[in-house]
Order: sequence, then structure tokens, then C-alpha cells
Amino acid sequence: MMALYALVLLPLVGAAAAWLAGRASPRAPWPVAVATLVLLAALLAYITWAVPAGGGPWLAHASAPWIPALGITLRCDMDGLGLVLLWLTVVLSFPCVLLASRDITDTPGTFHALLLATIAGVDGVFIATDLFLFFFFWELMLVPLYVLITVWGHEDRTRAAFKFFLFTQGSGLLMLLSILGLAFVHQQQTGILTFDYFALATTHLSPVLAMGLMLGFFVAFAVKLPVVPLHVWLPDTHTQAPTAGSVLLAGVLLKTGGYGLIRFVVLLFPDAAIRFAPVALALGALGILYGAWLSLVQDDIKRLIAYSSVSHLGFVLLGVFSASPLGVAGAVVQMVAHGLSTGALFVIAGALQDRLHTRDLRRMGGLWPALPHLSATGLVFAIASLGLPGLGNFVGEFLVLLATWRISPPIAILGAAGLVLSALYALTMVGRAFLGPPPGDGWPALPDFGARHMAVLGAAMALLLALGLYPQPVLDLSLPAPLLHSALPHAALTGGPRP
Amino acid sequence: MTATLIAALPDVPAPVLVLAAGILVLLLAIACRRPGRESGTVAGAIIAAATLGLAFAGLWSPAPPHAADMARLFAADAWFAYGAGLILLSSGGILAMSWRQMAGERADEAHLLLLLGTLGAVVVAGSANAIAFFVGLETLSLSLLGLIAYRPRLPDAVEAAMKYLVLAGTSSAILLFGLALAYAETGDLRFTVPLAANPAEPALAMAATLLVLTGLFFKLSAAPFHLWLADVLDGAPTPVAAFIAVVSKIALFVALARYFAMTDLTGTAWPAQDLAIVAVLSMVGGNLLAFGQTKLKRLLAGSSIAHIGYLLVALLSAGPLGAGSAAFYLAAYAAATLGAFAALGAAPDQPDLAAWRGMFHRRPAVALALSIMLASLAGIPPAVGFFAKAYIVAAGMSAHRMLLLAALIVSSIIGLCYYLNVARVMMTPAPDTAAPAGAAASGTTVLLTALALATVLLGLFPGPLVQRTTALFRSAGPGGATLAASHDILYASTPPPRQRLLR
Amino acid sequence: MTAAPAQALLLASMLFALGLLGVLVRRNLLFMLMSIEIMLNAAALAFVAAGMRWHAADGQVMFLMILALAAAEAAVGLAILLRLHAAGRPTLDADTGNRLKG
Amino acid sequence: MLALLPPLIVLCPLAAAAILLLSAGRMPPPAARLLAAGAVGLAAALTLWLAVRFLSAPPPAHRLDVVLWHWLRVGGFDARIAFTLDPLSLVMMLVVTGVGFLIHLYACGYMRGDPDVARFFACMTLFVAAMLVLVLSSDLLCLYVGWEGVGLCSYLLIGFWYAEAANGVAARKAFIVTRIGDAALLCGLLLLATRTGGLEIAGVLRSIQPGGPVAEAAAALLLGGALAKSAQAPFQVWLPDAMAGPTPVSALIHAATMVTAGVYLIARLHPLFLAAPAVMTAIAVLGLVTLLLAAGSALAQTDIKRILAFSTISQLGYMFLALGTGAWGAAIFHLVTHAVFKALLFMAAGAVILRVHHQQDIFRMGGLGRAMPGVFAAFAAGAAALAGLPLVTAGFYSKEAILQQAWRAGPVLWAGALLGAFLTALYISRCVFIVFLGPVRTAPTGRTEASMAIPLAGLSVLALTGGLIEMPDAIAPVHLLFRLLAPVLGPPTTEGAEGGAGVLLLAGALAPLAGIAVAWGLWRPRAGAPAPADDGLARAARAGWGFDAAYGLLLVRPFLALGWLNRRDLFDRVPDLLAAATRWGARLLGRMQDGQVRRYAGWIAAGTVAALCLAVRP
Repeated sequence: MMALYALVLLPLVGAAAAWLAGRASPRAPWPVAVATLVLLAALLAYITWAVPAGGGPWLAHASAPWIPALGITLRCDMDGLGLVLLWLTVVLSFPCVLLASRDITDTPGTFHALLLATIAGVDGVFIATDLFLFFFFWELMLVPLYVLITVWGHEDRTRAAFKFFLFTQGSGLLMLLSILGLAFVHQQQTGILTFDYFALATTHLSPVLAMGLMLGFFVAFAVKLPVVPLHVWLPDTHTQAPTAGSVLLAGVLLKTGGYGLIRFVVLLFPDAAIRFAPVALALGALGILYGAWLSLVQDDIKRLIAYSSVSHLGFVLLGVFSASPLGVAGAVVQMVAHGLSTGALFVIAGALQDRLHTRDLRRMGGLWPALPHLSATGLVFAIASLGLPGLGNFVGEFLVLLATWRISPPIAILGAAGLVLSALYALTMVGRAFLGPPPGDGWPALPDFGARHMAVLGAAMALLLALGLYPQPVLDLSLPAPLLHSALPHAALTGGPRP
Repeated sequence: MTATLIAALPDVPAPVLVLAAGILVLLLAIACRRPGRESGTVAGAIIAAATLGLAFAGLWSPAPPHAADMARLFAADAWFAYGAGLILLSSGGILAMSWRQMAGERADEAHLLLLLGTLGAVVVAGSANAIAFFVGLETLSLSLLGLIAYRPRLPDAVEAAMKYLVLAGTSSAILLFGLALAYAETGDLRFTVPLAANPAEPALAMAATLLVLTGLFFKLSAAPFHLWLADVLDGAPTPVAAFIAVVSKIALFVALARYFAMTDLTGTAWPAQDLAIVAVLSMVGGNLLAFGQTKLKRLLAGSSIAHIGYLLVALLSAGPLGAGSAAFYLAAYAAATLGAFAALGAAPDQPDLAAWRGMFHRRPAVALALSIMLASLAGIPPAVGFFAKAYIVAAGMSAHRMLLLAALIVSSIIGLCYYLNVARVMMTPAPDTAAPAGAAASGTTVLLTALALATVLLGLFPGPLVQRTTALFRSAGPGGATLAASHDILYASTPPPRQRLLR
Repeated sequence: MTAAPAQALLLASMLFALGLLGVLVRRNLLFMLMSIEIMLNAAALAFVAAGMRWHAADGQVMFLMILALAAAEAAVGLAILLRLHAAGRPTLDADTGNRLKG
Repeated sequence: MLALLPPLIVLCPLAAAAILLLSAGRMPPPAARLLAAGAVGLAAALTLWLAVRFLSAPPPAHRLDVVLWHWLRVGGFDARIAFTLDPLSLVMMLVVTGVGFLIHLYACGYMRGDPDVARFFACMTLFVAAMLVLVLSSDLLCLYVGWEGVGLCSYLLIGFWYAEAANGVAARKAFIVTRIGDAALLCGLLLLATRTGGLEIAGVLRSIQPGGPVAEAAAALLLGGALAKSAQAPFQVWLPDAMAGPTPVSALIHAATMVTAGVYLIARLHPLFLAAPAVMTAIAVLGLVTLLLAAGSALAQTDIKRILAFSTISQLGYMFLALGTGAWGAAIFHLVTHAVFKALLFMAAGAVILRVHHQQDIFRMGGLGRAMPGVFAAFAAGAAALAGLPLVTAGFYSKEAILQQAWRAGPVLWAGALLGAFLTALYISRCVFIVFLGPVRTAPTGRTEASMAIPLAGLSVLALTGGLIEMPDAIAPVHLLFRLLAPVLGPPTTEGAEGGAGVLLLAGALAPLAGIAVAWGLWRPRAGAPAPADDGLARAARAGWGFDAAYGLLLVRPFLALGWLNRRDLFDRVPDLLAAATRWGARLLGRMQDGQVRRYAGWIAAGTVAALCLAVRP
């Protein structure tokens, strides 16, 4: 199905169009970007609709030769997990474009082009099943985002963008080593040099080797997710990125880490992953607590949200390494919910900065009367972020903790303790920004959220609510494809021996 | 007459002949030129371009009949054809770059020197014999000296030439002494690692090899023999700097690979160990050096040093991928480095990085092109450098060069810093006082566009080139004498040892 | 190896070392160039000695080549020294007046 | 038909909340008031109808299951959004909607003039909906939704007047302290779900192995949640501060309903707790300790709402004591009566506060009985019920039921509970005497409007007569409530019909009377202005026995201080170090290129020599 390629090509074409439009008029790129996104959504809807009923876990395929001499192909396959994350990408790109990027005045054509190019790269990551192709997209999606941050970011953008790029690229090189190592071991065993995901999954690996290769993947994804000792790029980057960049980073880019952990670390190296699980679980719990703890003491609102991301994504790590479908489903729901809630929080933080010209919570307070709509949405998403049952985040966290409890109650208890801390920082943020008395002699008249913002954020809220109350469609999609009925003939995640 | 000449020189590949003939023609043209008239420039450039084009076409001429192995001067094999092709294309690019850059005064002589240098490079790339190699190398060096000092108005050009003169002379002498020792030990002048006559006493052969390597590494500017490069590139006119960084390095690397064609470079024994040390020093040192620079040319010098290190990793990764990746990387390196220098040439008189602030606003096309080139050098997709580096890493993986790869990764990350820094500088808004950058010469524009396109397209579709580079070392059938030679030249004769790590 | 070529090689090596030392310790550019010539000639001598050992003409051919190229190099080198002077460098001291560094 | 009613009853306030939220403050205040009170009133009416239908024709096994939809079904785990209607949930529904409706009615008057009344009522109705979900759920995870939902509404309403920074802090404190318990509760749910395969209450209770470590651990974890929600020691610190919210909120959430959720939870899961005897003992002891500590604190307070807050903690202690002794019915009975009389007390106090210009210090009030006799009467009725004035108040009967059960469990518990009854009468009498008798210190203005007076009157009647549905055998064998609850909580214990019942009853009746008498001796109207006691004991009691200070010193401060120290993120220094090392290396290499051609040649020579040495070395 060529439509899969179109998922990557369409945003690229849109990017080119937006850039060209930007040369014509500074007002032109925005509608072009919106139109591209609408088309992309329509395309994805078509792909979703065109999935043959009962056609197995892999919903769509595409393949074409790329570098035949090295066995590299343009192979793309989409399963439910990919589909969910693709939808998340498309859905979250709407707030980026509709809310954040319209007010860009500095070469808007380039801005929108880069935004769309990032989306193209992310789309590619979610569908590529040739490991080299995956790596290509993995590295590709960083570049436009780097430029976005460097040019349109806030005061300390250079350093932040540097850190972001170096961390992700550096860890990506480790993943490259692992990809190549796996391919060569496979070549030794079969005589065929290939980077095909399904072929490589059948490689027999000694325990030591499997662990080494898995760690290469793990580090790359752990940086992206992020996992705690490797998270240091994230607060800076999220803080300094322009609003659209922050939304895209938190909402979508981090999810590529979780996706990679599920798709590659756990499924390609099930045994090694199980042996590694204690460490990963400990790291996950550490991330939950450490992120929440540091989130609490931040004065910069975007930094606070960034650390809260670290905390939330610790749950994803727990879920992925809990070695059960329950945990993986929880991790996916958590990723989607975190994308929606944190993305919205970044929109709100960006709007605050636009209005107040500061992100410092010490200089905020008492904004509710001045900006009732903005404050109310801020409160709502903060509550979602602290994991209130009935909203999507809770479903994810609960499933993850349930899966974790089965293998390690102490880790699950630590994770549950993270819920207390998340309440602490979320409510502290709300309290410091919106409640209390205003500083000095009150706020001047500030423009509140208009219908556009309320509609988009309301839609995000509705999705979170739907995810919280009826997550079954996402659970059904995210779960079976890669884990139970995958094309791989091994008992993934069950710890069973490989055939 | 040509026919008899070819008959008399059965061993000489066609491009060498074409270049020599072209040089003669250009000399004649210069001699006939009436003094004081500028019209010679166009004619000279046309002659130079035609010569390069014809030489390139000559790559497809049937291989000359093979002389006896011992007496062979040239190895006109596929590896040579590939290297010479890259050299000729790069020279063509530099010709385009220098169209206006070197002109103004006596451009014809510049073109002549360019052709001479190209001839030297092609000879170096193809030489199978110490004599041919030495002659080619000196032709290259001497014409480079002329080119570096060509524009006396550049204040630092002469100093650069002086440094090059002294250091290149020293290194040539060292190399020559090594060749002499090798000859003394083995009694044949083949350009290859000498085998000790008495295996129990390898000292003389080893010393010979090391002295030759010193000379080669100097020209390649591998650390710790790299110190001259930054100064010389800094002082030389931009097209000449490009010539040094691209053409001369390609030629020398091709020769280096040929020099080690019969040697087992797989293990950690000598000389692989020496090469590995040099590779690590070059990668880390080059990148660190570039990291601290504020002048673009010096930065590119550091980058060039580091890339030699990467190429050495490919060379050390014996096996089918190693040779192919080295060949591919050469092309990627040539395109990107040439492009970077072309971008520098497109905005002349801005050697300092600071002067490039706001380039994305002032000269977006040039800034974009330079960014693409730097991305390629840094190994960022979609530029071709991404795949090239991945290819080298693949080769290293397949040959279990884990330590080298670790150094490669660390140094690549350092490298990212300064490449990104350049991009960032170009993205930061310029102060209003920044001088408006002049328009680029048309030749540079064309070259830059072509290289940018090539870099991106090759990055997106590296398949054909990979096919080609792999075929260089694979298509040897029992009947193809020429290619068979190349086959054992770069295919390490011993298979890689079974993988310790993987067992 | 018979005695004569070995001794010649030893002599060449000593010459070569002297030349290299000259490059390293002399500050005058002219003397540095001369030292390089010494090194080249040492190599040429080594070639001749080696040719003697193998009773082949190759060494002598190489010697001729080196001679020619050394001459060419000297010519270009002297021209560059003149240029250096013309560009305003007061002395031929290699250690002073260097602008390219860092 | 019957199955439709529970979801419909939940939907009424939920829809009102949604409308009020989505109207985003554009709705005129009268419409908001009408909508909220109407929705909760409708829910109350429907609940009444449901109760009538349920009681007249009970469904089989006295329970009605309504499955709404599958919530999570993945990897062998299945949770549903489902309701169970049985006598226990019916009683709770009646309390929530009935008392809730009266409080909404009252709030219509109380909040008149507040510009943000739509937000207020949105949260209030949302709370009612969440509370209904809590009591109706047949699945523990679904219950958890309501459990957290009421906590959220509590947070929003405590901090309703957000302009005051202290209110926000109090709201946060309430949420976070209860959240700690919620985390424990969640862990309990995880444990149960892992061990029993699901969270459906009936299924969980069926698969419990008595006496096992799982039952003990699960019960302990669930108890953690219940303690925090019901403000029992050691979590009681949040409730007094929660009085920062508007008075109707205190009445509804922090007296009548939400804080009793812990009691409900334990009663609902009583087979689990029966299987964990150690936890049962802990419940009883903690209940008793809380009861006495809070009563002591109430005695030293000067703020009328804080007196009532500590009183609530203390009364909840009674309920926990009852639970700990296995008297589930008695606990629920006291829950119901307490909901009535404490809501009455809060609303009467609110009426007083409104009339005296938001003065809350009882020592600035005084003599208000003459100015507002109706309110005085209502407050007195509530106080009497709280004190447990024998025979004529609801509180007497419910407390009596608990005392009897405590005697059976052990004389120590009984003595403590009796002391508590004495203290209760003492502190509430103190409050009544100081506020309503004696000279006037703050002149009241205005008058209490009808929408506030009607609920007061209604609840007064209930507070006095509500206890008649359930009486000790020594007075009259009326057991309407226990018999109603029997299908859920088991038959009421009858072994208590031994000889001493009459004596116990007498003791239970005399304790409050003694308390009132002592209070009259201490705080009866005198010439001089009464002043709060100010010795060390009183100060400690007023400060809630130092729990707040201890927590602050031991937990909060160190946590924040460490966080503050590490706010720049320790790990973030690593990249800086690497960058510094790189710069240092670059400088070093840059220095190597000093432009001296001889030195360059020297490096070449050195490199060669080094390579030679390396080669010669074997």
C-alpha cells in the first residue's frame, strides 16, 4: 500500500509548499500547513479505514528496494501500535499549527516547513520496519527540530538545542552499532545481509551478545524517552523550544522512545529484555520519583512541565519492561495521554509567556480573574497530568502499575508514590500561576484564550476524557499486533524460549 | 602520432596521457598569447575544462595491455578508475570555483598548475611503482606550491607556501628514504609494503614501511602529521585550499589503500596497530582542533583531518564492506568538502566565523548549501555523509573494530558540535552593521548547486553508488586481468578472523 | 648484504639524520631548504646503494629522478623565499613573523 | 426500569456540572443556582422514588447490578463501569442526595452575591455525582474514580476563594494528604487485582482467604486510603484547614459525605477486614485515639468552624471505632445521623457567620441567641444531637449503638468512647454557651433568608427524630436500619442482650449530661468577657497536638530543602564537565599549532620516531 509512503511524503510536500508560500507572503504558510495537516489526517483516516478486516496484526505494508547491495529496503509496515502513535502525531500537530505557529512572524514559511518536516520524520519512525530505514528517519526527525529550537527558541536556545542534538545523535550512533551488529550476526548465520525487522528477529543470539546489542538500542531510546540519568537534555530543550516545538517534543518525539523500546528492545531481544528488566524497572521508578521531585522545585513553568514529563514517562519504562501485555498496553495509553495533556500544558505555558513575557512562576500568581479561560484549561490539564481517574493518564498509570505489581510490588509502590508527588507539583504549579493574589497591583488587561484555543484544547480534553473512560479501542489496537500475533514466531514477552 | 605514443607507453592509462597532452596544449596556448591581453583566460579555461572532460572520458577507454608485473608502472584497475574519476570531477569543480577567483591576473598559468596538479594526483592514484608514485607526488606538490603562492596579494599565501615547502620537502625526503630502504631490502620497486627478506629480522622492512607511511600521512594530514594543514588552508586561496583538501587527499588515500593491498590489516598486529593509532589520533585530534577554531577554513582543516581518520577506520576494516565503504566515503567526503569550500568561495573575504552571522537571512542559498555540506560532513541525514558514515560503521562492525568505532563515535559527537555551531551562527540574526555579502561568481553558483543536489540525492538514493563501489572489488572474473588485480588489491587475502565477540 | 651497500646505506642514513636535524635546528629558511636537499640526496644515495646490492639499474634511474625533482623543488623554493621577502618579511628567520597559527 | 434509575440519578448532577462548566461563567447566577439545586433535587426525588420501589419490592438477593460498559479489558484484567444497588448504597444515596439537596438549597442563599457562583455550583454538583459513583460502584476501580473525584472537588471547593493564598495552601494540603492515602488505596487495589484477578467487589470478597498475609496487607493498604479520606490519625491534619472553603462545602463535603467515604469503604469491604484481625484492631485503636485527640483539640479552638471540624474528626473516630469492633451497622447508623446533625451545625454556623460579618471567632460573638432565635434553635438541635442528649436526639441512639459494641469488644475501648462522649458534650456546650448566650459582642445584621432557613428547619427535625429508626433493645426493639442493611452487612449482633445493657445505657446517657453540666459550670454567661485558655496544654490542643509541626519538620521541609538544593539537577553537571574537557582539549591542540614551521617538522619527526619505537618494541 503506497499510502504508507504518502504518510511521509505528504508532509514533506507540504513543507516545500509552505516554504514556497512563505516566500510569497508571510500570511500564506499557515493555511498551507493547516491544509497539509487536514490532508494528512484524511490520509490516515483512509489508511485506517482501508485496513482489511481480520487481516492479521499488521494492518498495512509497503516495500521497495533502496540500497540492494547492502540489503537495505524501504520496508514499512504498520500495526496497531504504529497506528495509534500515528494518530497521536497527527492529532498533536493540529495544536502546534493551529495555536502556536500562527503568530510566528520571523520567516513563517521556513518555520512551518520545518514543523512539517519533523512530522514527516516522526511518521517515518512509526512505520519503518527496515532497521536502517528506521535509523534514517530516527536521525532525520532531529534536524528540523534542531533548527526550530535554534532559531525560534527562547533566550538560552542555542545551548538547549545543542544538548538535544548531541544527546540524541550520540545515542543514535550507539543504536547504529547495535543495528549493524545484529545484521552482521544474522548474516553470519544465514549468509544474507538484511536489515529487515522480521528477518532479524529470527536471529539466534547468545545471551551476552543479545544483552550488548539490546543495550545499544536501549540507550538510544532511553535518551529519547527519557530515562533518568540520560534525561538532562530534556528540561533545557523543552524550556527553550518555541511552543510548537515543545508540544511536538513532549507530545510526539518522546513517544518515539517508548515506541522503540516496545518495537525493538523488547521484541527483538525478549530474553535480554527480561534479564535487563530489574534494572529498567528500577530506572523507571527512579525516573518517576526524581522527575516529580525536581518538577516540584522549579520556578520556570516550562521546566516544571518538562520534569513532569520525565516523571510520566518513567511509567512508560515500567510498563514496557513489566513483560506483560497489560504493561505494554498501559505504556501506550500513558504515551497517548501524556502527549495530549503535556502538549496542552505546553500550549498553555507558551500562551502565558506570550502574554506575560516571563515563565517565572515567582512573577505569576492570581491570573485566574485576569485570564479565566486560560487558567481553567491550565487547571484541567494539570489535573489530567496528576492522574485523576476518568482521564487518560490514570488508565495508563494504573495498567502499568498493575503490570509492575505482578513482578515487583516494591517498584509498583514507588510508582504509586510518584502519584502523590505528581499531585504535589501539578497543584503547586496551578497554585503559583493561577491562584493566590496577583503580584504588585494586579494584572493589566490581558487577552484571554479565544474560541480557537478553547476549541482545540477542548478537543484535547475530550480525547483525554474518552481515553480515560473508554480506552478500549486504544487498548485493542496497541496490544495484540506486536505482541501476540506478530509475524515473529516467538513467544515475545512471555519469557518463553525462542524457537 | 598519438597512436605511436600510446604504443610506446603501453602501461600508461588514458587519463594520464590526456592530461599530459592537455598540459602541453595549454603551455602552447600560453606561449602564443600576446602579452597584456586578457582574452587568454577564457581560452585557457576552456582548454583546461576540455582536458579534464576528455580525461574523464578516457576512464572508459579499454584498459591497456598489462605489462609484466614487476615492471608495471601503473595499475589501471577499477580502484584507480574510481579514484581518478573522483579526482577529475573534483578538479573540474575547482576549475569552476576558480573561474573568477584566481582570475584577474594570468589565470592561464593557474589553470596550467591546476592541470599539473591533477596529473600528479592521477599518477599518484594509479601508480603501482615507487618511481611513478614519487614522480606523481612531486608533480602534485610542486604545482601545489605554485598554486598556494599564486595570489601574492593574499598576505598569508606566501607564508602558507613557505610552510608547505619546508614540510612537504621534509616529508618527501622521509618518504623517499623509506622507499630506498624498501628497495634495499626487497630489490623491487613495487609500491607496496615490503616483505622482509629474512623474516627473523624485519626491522629494515618495518622501518621502510614506517618512513613511507610518514610521508603518506603527512600528505593526508593524519595526526600527528597534521599541523601544517590548518595554516596552509588558511593562507591559500579558497580554490587551492579545496584542491589540497580534496584532490590531493583522494589521490593519497587511493595510493595508501594500494600500498596496503597485499597486507593483512585485520588484526591488531603491526602495521594495523600503527594505522589504528593514527586513525584514533586523527579522528579525535582533528575534531578537537576544529572545535576550537573561529575561522572557517581552519575549521574545515580540522574536519578534514578527522575524516582521514574515518577513512583509515574503513581501511582497517578489511572485508568486503571496508573497501566499499572507503570508496563511498571518499566520494561523500569529496562532494561535501568541495561544496563547503565552494560555499566559502561564494562569500569571499569572510574567513571568520563571526562574519557568517545571519547568513541565512543575507544569503539564504549559500547558507543552506553550506549547511547541507556540513550536515554531510557531520553525518546527518538526508545528506550523503549520513549513509557514508553508517557504511563505515558497518564495515567496522563487520571487522570488529570496536575500539576504533568507539573513538569514531566519540569524535563524531565532538564533530557535531562545531558543525552545528556553524549552522547556528548562520541562523542567528546578523547585526545591522554586517557587510553585505557580494554575489557569487556564476561558476561557483553552478558548482554549489550541483554539489548540494548531489549530496542530498546521493543521501536519499545511495543505492547506485553503493552498487558501484561494491562492484569495484567484486566483479572480478577469472578472465578480467585488470579487475582481478584490483580484486586482490583491496580484498584482503586472508578472511577476517572468526568473531571473538560474537562467539 | 655485502659490506659495501650496507656501509653506503649507513652513510645515507647518517646524512639523512643530519639533514633532518638541520631542518629542525636551523632557523634560517635557506639553510632549512639546504637541509632538505641533503635529506633528498641521502635518499638518492640510498637508492644507488640499494641498486648496487641488487645489481639493477632501478636505483640509478631513481637517482636521476630525484636529482631532477630536487632541482625543481629548489627552484620553486627559492622563488617562494623571494616572494616571502617581497611580501615584507624582513628576515629569513623561520620562527618570527608567522601570522598563521592557532 | 429500576436498573435505569441509578445511572439516571448520577447523571442528573453530572449533567448540571457539565453545563455549568461549559457555560464558562456566562450563565447568570440565578440560573446557575436553579440548575444546581434543581438537578440535585431531582436526584434526591429520584432516589426517594427508587428507595420506595426498592423497599416495596426488593430485587432478588437485595441487590441490583447495572453494568454500564467495559472500561478496561486487557491482558486478563477486566474492569467495568458498573453500579450495584443494595441497601447500603441506597442508604448512602439517600444521605448524599437528601442532605446534598438541602445543602444546595442552603447554598443558594449563602452564596448569593458571589460572582463565581456558577463555578461553585459546578464543583458542588460534580461532587454529588462523584460521591454517587463512589457509593454505587460495584467495581473497586470504578469506586476509585468516585473516590478521587470527590477529592478533586474538595480541592476545588476548599480553594474556592482563590485570591487568598492561604485557601489555596489549605486546598492543596487537603488534596495531597488524602492523595497519600489514595496511593495506599491504589496499592491495595493492585494487590487485590493481582491476587484475585479482578476488582469487582463481590468477586474480590469471594476470593479472600481469611487470615492470610494477602488479606492483612490488602486490608492495611485499603485502611490507609480510608484513614486519609476520613481524616483519621495520623492523617487528620488536613480537615481543620479545609474549613477555608465556603460553609456549604464544609457541611456537604467535610462533614456529611466525603469524609465518611472511608467508613463506607470499610463497611462495604467488611469481609476483607474480618479476614484481617490485626487490621481490625488497628482500626479500633486508631479510631479511639483520633476520637479523643480531636475532641481535646475541639475543646481548645476559638474558631467556630474549626470546632466543628475537630468535632467531625472526633465523630468519624467513633465510626472507625465501631468498624474496628465489627459493628458495621452501628458505624453506618452513626454516619447517617452524623451527616444530618453535623450538616445542620455547619449550616447554622454558616448562618451565624454571615450575620456577624464573617466573624468566626466564638469569643467575639456572644448573645446571638436573642438576635437569631431560629438559628439558635437549629444549632442547639444539632448540638444536642452531637452531644447525644438522651432519648430526644438521633445522636444518642447511634452513639449508644457504638458504645454497646465497644463494651463487647473491650472495656478499655468502651471507657475511651465514654470519655469521648463526655468531651463531645463539653466542647459543643462550650460553643453554644459562648456563642449564643451572654452579652452581645458583635452586633448581627440582616436576617437569615428562607432558602437557608428551610434546610435548617428540616435538618433540625431529622437531627432530633432520626434516631428513632434504630433503638437499643433496652428501650424499644426497633431495628429498622439494621434489618435493612442486614443483606449487606450481615445480621445485627444480638449477643449483647446480656444483663448489663441497662447499666451501659445509663452510663452512655449520663456522660453527655455530665459534659453539659461541666460546661455550664465553666462557660456559663458571666459578667466578664470569656477568654480562651492559654496554658501549654490548651495551646497544644489548639494546634492539633503538634502533628502539623512535626510533619512539616520531619517530612515537608527536608524534602523541599533537598529539592531546592538539587533544583539545578545534579545530572545536568555531567554534560557541562564533558564540554569543559572538550574545550580544554581543543585549546591544547590549538596551542600545538603555534605557527612555527620548525616545530611542525619536529612533530613529524617525533611521530616517525614514535612509530619506529612502537614497531621495534616486540
